[in-house]
Amino acid sequence: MEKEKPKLNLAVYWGAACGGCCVSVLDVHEKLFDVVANANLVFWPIALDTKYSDVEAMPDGFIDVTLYNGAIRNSENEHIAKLLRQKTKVMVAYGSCAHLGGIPGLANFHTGKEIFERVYVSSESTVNKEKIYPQTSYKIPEGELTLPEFYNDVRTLGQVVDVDYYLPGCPPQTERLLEVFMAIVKKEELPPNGSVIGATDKGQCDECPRKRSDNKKIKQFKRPVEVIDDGETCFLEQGLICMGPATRCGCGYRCIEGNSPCRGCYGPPPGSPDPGSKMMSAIGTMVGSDDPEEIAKIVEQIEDPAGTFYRFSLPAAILRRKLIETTVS
Amino acid sequence: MRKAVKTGIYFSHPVGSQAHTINYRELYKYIKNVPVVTKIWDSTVNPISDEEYFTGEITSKSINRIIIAGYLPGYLKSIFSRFLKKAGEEAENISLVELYEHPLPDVPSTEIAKSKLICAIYDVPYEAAILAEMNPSQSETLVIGGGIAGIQAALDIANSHNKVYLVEKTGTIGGHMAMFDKTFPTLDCAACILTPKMVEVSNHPFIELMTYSEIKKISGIPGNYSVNILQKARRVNVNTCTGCGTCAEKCPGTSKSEFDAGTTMRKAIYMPFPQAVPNKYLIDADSCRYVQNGKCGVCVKNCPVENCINLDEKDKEVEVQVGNIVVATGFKTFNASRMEQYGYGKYPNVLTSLELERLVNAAGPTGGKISFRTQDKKGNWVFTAEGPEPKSVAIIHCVGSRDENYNKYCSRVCCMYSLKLAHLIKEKLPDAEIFEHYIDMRAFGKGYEEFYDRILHEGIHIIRGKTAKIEEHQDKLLLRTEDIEHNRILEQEVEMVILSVGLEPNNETGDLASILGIGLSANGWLQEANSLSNTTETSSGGIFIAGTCQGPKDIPDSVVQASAAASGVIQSIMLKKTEQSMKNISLSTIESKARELSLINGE
Amino acid sequence: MTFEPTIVSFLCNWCSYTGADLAGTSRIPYSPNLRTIRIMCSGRIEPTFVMKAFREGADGVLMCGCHPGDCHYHEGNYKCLRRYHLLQKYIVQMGIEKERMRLEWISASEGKQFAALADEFTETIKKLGPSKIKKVMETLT
Amino acid sequence: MNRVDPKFKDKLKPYGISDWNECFHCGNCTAICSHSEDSLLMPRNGIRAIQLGLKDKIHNNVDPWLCYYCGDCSEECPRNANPGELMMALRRYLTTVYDWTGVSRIFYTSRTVMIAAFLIVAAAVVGIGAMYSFQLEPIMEFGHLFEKIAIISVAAFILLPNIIRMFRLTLIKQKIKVPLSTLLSGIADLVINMFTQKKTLDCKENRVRWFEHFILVLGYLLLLATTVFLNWFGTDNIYIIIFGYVVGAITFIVTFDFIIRRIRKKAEISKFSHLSDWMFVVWLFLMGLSTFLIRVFIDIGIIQDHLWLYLVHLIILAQWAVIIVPFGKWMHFLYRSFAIYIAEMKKKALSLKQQNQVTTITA
Amino acid sequence: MEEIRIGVYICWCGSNIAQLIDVKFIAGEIKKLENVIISRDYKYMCSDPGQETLIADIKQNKLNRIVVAACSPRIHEPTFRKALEKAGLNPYMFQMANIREQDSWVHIDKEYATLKAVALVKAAVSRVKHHEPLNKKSVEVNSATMVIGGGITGLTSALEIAQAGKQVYLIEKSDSLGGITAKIDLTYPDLKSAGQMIRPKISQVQNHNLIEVFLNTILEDISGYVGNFSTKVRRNGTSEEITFGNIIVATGLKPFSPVTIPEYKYKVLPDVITSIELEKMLQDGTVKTSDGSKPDNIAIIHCVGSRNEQYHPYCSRTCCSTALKYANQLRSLLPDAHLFDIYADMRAYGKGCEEFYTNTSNKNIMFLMYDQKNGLPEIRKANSSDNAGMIITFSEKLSGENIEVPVDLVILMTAVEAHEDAKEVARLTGISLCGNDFYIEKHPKLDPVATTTDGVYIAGTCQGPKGIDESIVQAKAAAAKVLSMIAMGSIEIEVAVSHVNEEVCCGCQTCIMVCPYKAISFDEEKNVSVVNEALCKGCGTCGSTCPTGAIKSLHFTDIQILSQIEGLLKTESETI
Repeated sequence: MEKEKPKLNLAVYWGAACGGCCVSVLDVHEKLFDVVANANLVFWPIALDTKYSDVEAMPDGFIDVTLYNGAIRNSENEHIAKLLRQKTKVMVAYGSCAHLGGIPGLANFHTGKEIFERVYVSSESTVNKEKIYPQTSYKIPEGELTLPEFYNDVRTLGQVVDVDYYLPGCPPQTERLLEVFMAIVKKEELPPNGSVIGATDKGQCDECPRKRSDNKKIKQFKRPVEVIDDGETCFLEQGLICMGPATRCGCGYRCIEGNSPCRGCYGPPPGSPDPGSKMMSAIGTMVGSDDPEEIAKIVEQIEDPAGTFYRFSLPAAILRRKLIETTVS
Repeated sequence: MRKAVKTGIYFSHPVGSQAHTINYRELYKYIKNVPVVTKIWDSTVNPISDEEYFTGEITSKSINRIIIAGYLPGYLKSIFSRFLKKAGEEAENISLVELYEHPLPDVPSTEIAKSKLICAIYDVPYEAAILAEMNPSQSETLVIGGGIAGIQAALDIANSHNKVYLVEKTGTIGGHMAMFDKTFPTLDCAACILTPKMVEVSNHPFIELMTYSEIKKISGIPGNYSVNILQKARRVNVNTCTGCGTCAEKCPGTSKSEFDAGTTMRKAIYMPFPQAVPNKYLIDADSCRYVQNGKCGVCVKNCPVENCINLDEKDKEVEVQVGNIVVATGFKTFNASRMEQYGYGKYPNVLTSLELERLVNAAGPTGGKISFRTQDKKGNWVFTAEGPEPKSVAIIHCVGSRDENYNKYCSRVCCMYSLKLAHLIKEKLPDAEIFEHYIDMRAFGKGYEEFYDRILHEGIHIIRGKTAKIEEHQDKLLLRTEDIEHNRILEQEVEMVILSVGLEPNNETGDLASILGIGLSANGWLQEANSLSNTTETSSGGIFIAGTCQGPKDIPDSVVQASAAASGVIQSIMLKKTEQSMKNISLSTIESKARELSLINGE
Repeated sequence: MTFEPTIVSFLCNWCSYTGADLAGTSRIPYSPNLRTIRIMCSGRIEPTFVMKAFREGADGVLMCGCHPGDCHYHEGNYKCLRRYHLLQKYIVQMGIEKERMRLEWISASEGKQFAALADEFTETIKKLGPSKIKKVMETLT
Repeated sequence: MNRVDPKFKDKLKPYGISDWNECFHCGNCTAICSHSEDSLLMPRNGIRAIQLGLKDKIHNNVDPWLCYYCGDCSEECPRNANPGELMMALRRYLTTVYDWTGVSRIFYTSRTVMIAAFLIVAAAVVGIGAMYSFQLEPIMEFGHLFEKIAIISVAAFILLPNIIRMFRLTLIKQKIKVPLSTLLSGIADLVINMFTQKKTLDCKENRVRWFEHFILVLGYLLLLATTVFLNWFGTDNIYIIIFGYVVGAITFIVTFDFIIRRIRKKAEISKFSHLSDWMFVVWLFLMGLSTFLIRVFIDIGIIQDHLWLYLVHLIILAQWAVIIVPFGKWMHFLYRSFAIYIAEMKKKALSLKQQNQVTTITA
Repeated sequence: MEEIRIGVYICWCGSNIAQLIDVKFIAGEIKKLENVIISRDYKYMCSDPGQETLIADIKQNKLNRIVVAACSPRIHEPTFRKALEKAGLNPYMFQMANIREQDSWVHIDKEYATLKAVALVKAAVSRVKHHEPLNKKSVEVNSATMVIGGGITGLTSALEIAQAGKQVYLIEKSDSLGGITAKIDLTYPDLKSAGQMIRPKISQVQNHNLIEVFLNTILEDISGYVGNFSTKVRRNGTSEEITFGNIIVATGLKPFSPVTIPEYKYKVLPDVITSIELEKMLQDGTVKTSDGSKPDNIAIIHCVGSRNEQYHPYCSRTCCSTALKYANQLRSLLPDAHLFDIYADMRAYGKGCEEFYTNTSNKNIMFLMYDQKNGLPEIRKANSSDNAGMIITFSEKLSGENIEVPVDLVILMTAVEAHEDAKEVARLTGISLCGNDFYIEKHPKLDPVATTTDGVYIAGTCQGPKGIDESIVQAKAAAAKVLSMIAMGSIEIEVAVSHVNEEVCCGCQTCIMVCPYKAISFDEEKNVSVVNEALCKGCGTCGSTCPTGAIKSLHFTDIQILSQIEGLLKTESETI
């Protein structure tokens, strides 16, 4: 009989995220047993009651693998990211938000102040005549109450700490998580640090079952509701913006299978210097006209290019945020 | 089948000395009995004034084709067209035979006149009839002259992977173009575009470069010429010289620098210019003290390379075998001192354009500064960077060109290079007044007019009127010109005058022509085979001409001509055949060939 | 000290770069703010380069290609034009003044026009003032 | 607006040059001419006027008279257009323009008429000789009388009206107003120029020629005076006799030199000789020689036996007086000096006008 | 990975660069950069000794990247690449910074010029770090040649090549050969017969067994690359495909139509005709006015549509001598007519042309000069008293007078324009046009018949106005280039091509759509795009279009350009 392998120490943390990633971990269902068989869950706020002080108490490198999901939005996210990094051997940015900023990253179109103003003052369901905003600290007789600082910008995990692997997806496919986990457990040869795992290097088209040709001249950009999809032709050739060619495989083309164009959560294939620019370039090139005025008209139909091409990746882009005067101190 | 051809031949005689070079009686006798010749007229009747006579003759003799032969036959072509048309014949049925211009120097004119006429009578192009024979050819080619035309021709031929001997009389290739500062109209610097080509020549595996060499003798037949080349003693070993220049530093002998157009001095041991190819030194025997007096040898002592300099080296002669020859010997500039009224050689600040080219050149004697000519310690008039700058400069066009007293022809490049020089002066001396005196502004090439237009807006005074005389007047030069456009006499005081000298055939052109057996045209340029349709071939088989040795031309035109000459050579190499020289083709051969090729039928 | 903008220009090898060279050979002076990157065809210009230039501190980006119909590679310039429109929309979204980015056609013979364009564009950027992108990106919290 | 007249230049053929087109207007000739200045762009302007057939411009202009034919312009002309000779031809033409009788035009344009005229004059002299039965004394008396009458009538009926015509064409018709005082002040110069031709000295390397010409004019005029007013043939005054010999000798020796030069064609000025030029020098030479010989014959006492000599002399004299002087080249002598005068007047009038303009502006 | 060792060379270009830019300062600044082993300044880098220095440095210091800051890379990039090769380094491990044409020649302020130069050199340094060795490839050359245009130039080129024993396809759009030359009566300055010269050439071409003449033919498409072109030609409604190795373009000229010049009233007054219309009259031997009478006064007006910003700024080169030719022909045909030649500058520049001008001057022709800056001559209908059909008025430059010329017939020396097909042919062959629609040569002086597209040559008037003799010379020059290439048998092709990373390419096929040369095809089996390197010309459009980033435009890769941008912007706040 083999000597029982020592179990891995596993942590899962949730930064600026919707919680979907944690759910995706739960989605391993019965395979959780396989996980538990091989790992001790030492820190997972959604499931376990481990205190930050407990983590702080762990020796450095105590955690073998941390799955960090969510972007860095506030000082708490940053603090824990750094803390976990210190305690972890293999830091995995888990999911789009940790990977590229994800949906929270879209907040980079605004300043922190703007967001507060909207959330705490101007939103239709709010009554806050005194314009009271959350403070990082508040003195009460009992002492001082603190809240994490809300940052002006959203960052990816990689922009705050060194990340060993990126596991993309919004959320990542559970199968991918398992594969990765089992690989670590089995001490298979791991890809070099900084790699994206749980996804292939090719674009979605590689797996996409739809029919493609080289005829991608687009005269009109349409929204899905404006198209009667034949279920067979490439979305792009139907005038729908599909991020497929610029998005890694690994998701199992589920959106496409659901007759919805790819939105790009898996991020770009390797070698792209920017997550959205390549696709923007490709889409621009596809505009089916040589007449400047017509081109402008066609392009006008793309309502929100930045939001379209950087839906999951704005903080990871070359231009990581919108330039707003007040952001400059 | 065409209807029977009836030919009337009209002879237009020239007036003057040329008239007697052809024996017309013999000519008439020769063609009289050719069946298709119906009528011969000579100059006793004049088609310009005797219209009725001619139309009558043509109608009554049912003449349906006219040959006009003699001097400038084209002058009468339209008239005969009218006659033919009036007689109900095809107006186009006219052949012109120029009897007084041909590229063959040694053959009696009457013989050529006969062969040209017989071809015309049989309606066969002369060029086709004299193509009777071809010699087998070898693939090596000799290119004479290492200027831009020679370089281009050599490269084009060598690029087809055939061996080229490039013979240059001076110590480096590059020719005049290397001396220029900028080239019009794009103003790119001549050295920048030329030096890479020069380097390409020196590195080309198919080019054997022979500088400081001259053609002594050429024998053999087209396709198989044997050429004797005199390799003058460089006295410096090209293979070991590093071009370090220590020798020249110490050399006591001096002479005017050829490359700097005499504006500065060089040593007896010298590198023609910094980018020279080969980039090696050589010794000029005329200024070398050792060669002249047998005493010196300073260079040998100072040379860091052993046995590199051999002051006793002798000229040697080598022989090469080639199939074809391209002549690109270029030009020399007009000797401006011949026009005494301009005082060149008398007044130090009257310069030729070539001297100014060197002066404005950053690599020139003054590092690009335009300064006055001053006397150095030894009394030589030279330019130095220390000299003061002129405040006013006049440029005179057409010096020695378009002038019955000197050269009748237009030198073609002077207008443009003068404009260019004016621009360069303006650039260097923005406050100087610059005047250009021209007769007709010949800005004819691609982009030239646009360049002229640009110069017009640069504040340069462009004056129509030829300067008549220059006098020195208290350190200044006094010019007298009629400003035709403004109806006045200009008496200008300027500090410097540039003479835009014309182009003349190089000194060797005449000798070379006789060595090669090719002709010279009226002004001493090499005579092409046909001024219209074939300006690169000559009367000698396998001998081509390119560049300014055929007549003045600018750089692009020279380069194109060089490539065109190369085309003939490559063609010959590919076919392994070279055309026979015209003079070696007998009249009877031409006649039978013409008859054979002829499609016309007589009565 | 007056603000001297830094402008990155992308010039296609056959027309615009040649035109810029012509401005040089013709010695037509223009403002020294342009720093050129030569590419073979304006069709090679992609949004990434423009973003990168802004990110690294360029105050303006100029793209030049052959005139429509003159492209050495047939229609690379049209491709550039199409991307340009989309890119323009994008940079406006990102809060960058659209005047900071220009696409112009300069032919090989338009040295004069190139110089004039350089001067005019520099003036435009000077009026806009320095770009704050680099600073913002570097001070991200 | 001037209309070009391509036919005009054909009218000038008889005056010496048949092709006026070689000039391509480089302006070298005008620039080299030492007389040319902003107000006198000579000779190119004249050539241009001929080429375009701008008749009025030629008629109104005295420029050709201001040329002394040094030949520099022709020597360095890049197209061998010979501007110097063109100027000469213009002077011949202008002679006919000024001539109210129209006779000189006939002589220039028809060689036949001219030869006929010479023959008629010769015949008339022989006829007169016959009238006097070929007696020396009366014929000589007649000759003497003829000289006086000829001088007066040519002066009165030809020279004076022609000069007036010249004035009209070049000054009056062009509405150039010259104050009388200015007109008068120029007369001294006019006379000096007439007799000295000093302007020739402005031409380069022309001193010898000027001097020759000067003493010829002097010799000729003095010979005229000696024979006509001092009655050289009839006088016994030894001083007058010797003086006559000197001036007579000057006349034929200098003209002989001129003839030789015209034959040799070395200098530019002697290269082209129109018939009128030949006549002028040959007749002057013959006149000087025959006058000289007659006095020699008188002095050695053989004139009685050689009446033919006097007849020949008279023929020459008559031809000279009625043909060459009024209708030939002789008039150049007069026109040239008046041209200088007119040019000077024009210039002064112009500067006066400018002055007035300036003052009006400043006022 | 080997260590990056960069050598940087700052050229003075004599004083061209050094007079404005502090070359020593740059060399010093650059020396401070990482990986820069050597940083020198030198008087003439392009000279032999300059190149020798470079080669010696590479060998001695084991340099593996070279940056030269000098003139435009369009001039000397090949020179230095050769030098690298000589030193045993891959020629693509090289980058040039243009501090002459785009710096020292266009700026005035020394400090800014130097700062800009530093930036440009830094950019080159940071770019060259990412350079990769590229290897030359060669392809066989098809020995056949296509000649486009059947005028004198096309005919000459075709004959020149066919006579060397090589196949030629001669494409002509119209139904006959000879072009404009066939419409010309005589040539200048020797008054030779153009017809007599060109007719035998036409029959030679038609009868040559190595020349296939395509009349009434248009080009539908040209594909391929130097040495291996193919085209679809359509003749009489049917398409056929031909293959060949080189192309000579000789599309020729078109005469300018003077209808647009109001002063000349062409097509308004019937006796104002163009030079080509006169040629026809001369060929027939009868010159007459519209009413059939003999003209007494004929004027020839030069520079019609030339040398005028409003029409064409350029000089049409041939008109002056052609006008002199007409003067001669008219003189012989109408000995008594008055001929007026109204010119601007008499550009009789060719061999024998000045003499021709002199001789023509002696033929009783009135030469009148005008200057376009004083307005064009104006032609109007004459009054009955004028004794002529029309009057031309203008300011005559040589007399300084405003003059009137009475005329019965006016000949307009019309400008030469590029042929209307030139644009289409340029598009098909990839030739660039200059502002005036003439073709741009590879180098105006040193490579006047080559174009920027390898294997495509230009000759004759499509490059710019020229005479028949000059066109013939150009035709031969173009033939020489083609023959050279045929003789070599193979040719090195573009190496900076596009490359598809099959690991990344997902087969979206966007690149196939954008490739102008159809150089990319789709591999169904592998589901990836494939680049045909011989067809690829390296424009990089696919590289910037590929959404996955799978396509790398060699020598213009993303990382190279991005590093260059980074380098460019590094110098921000430094001053001298």
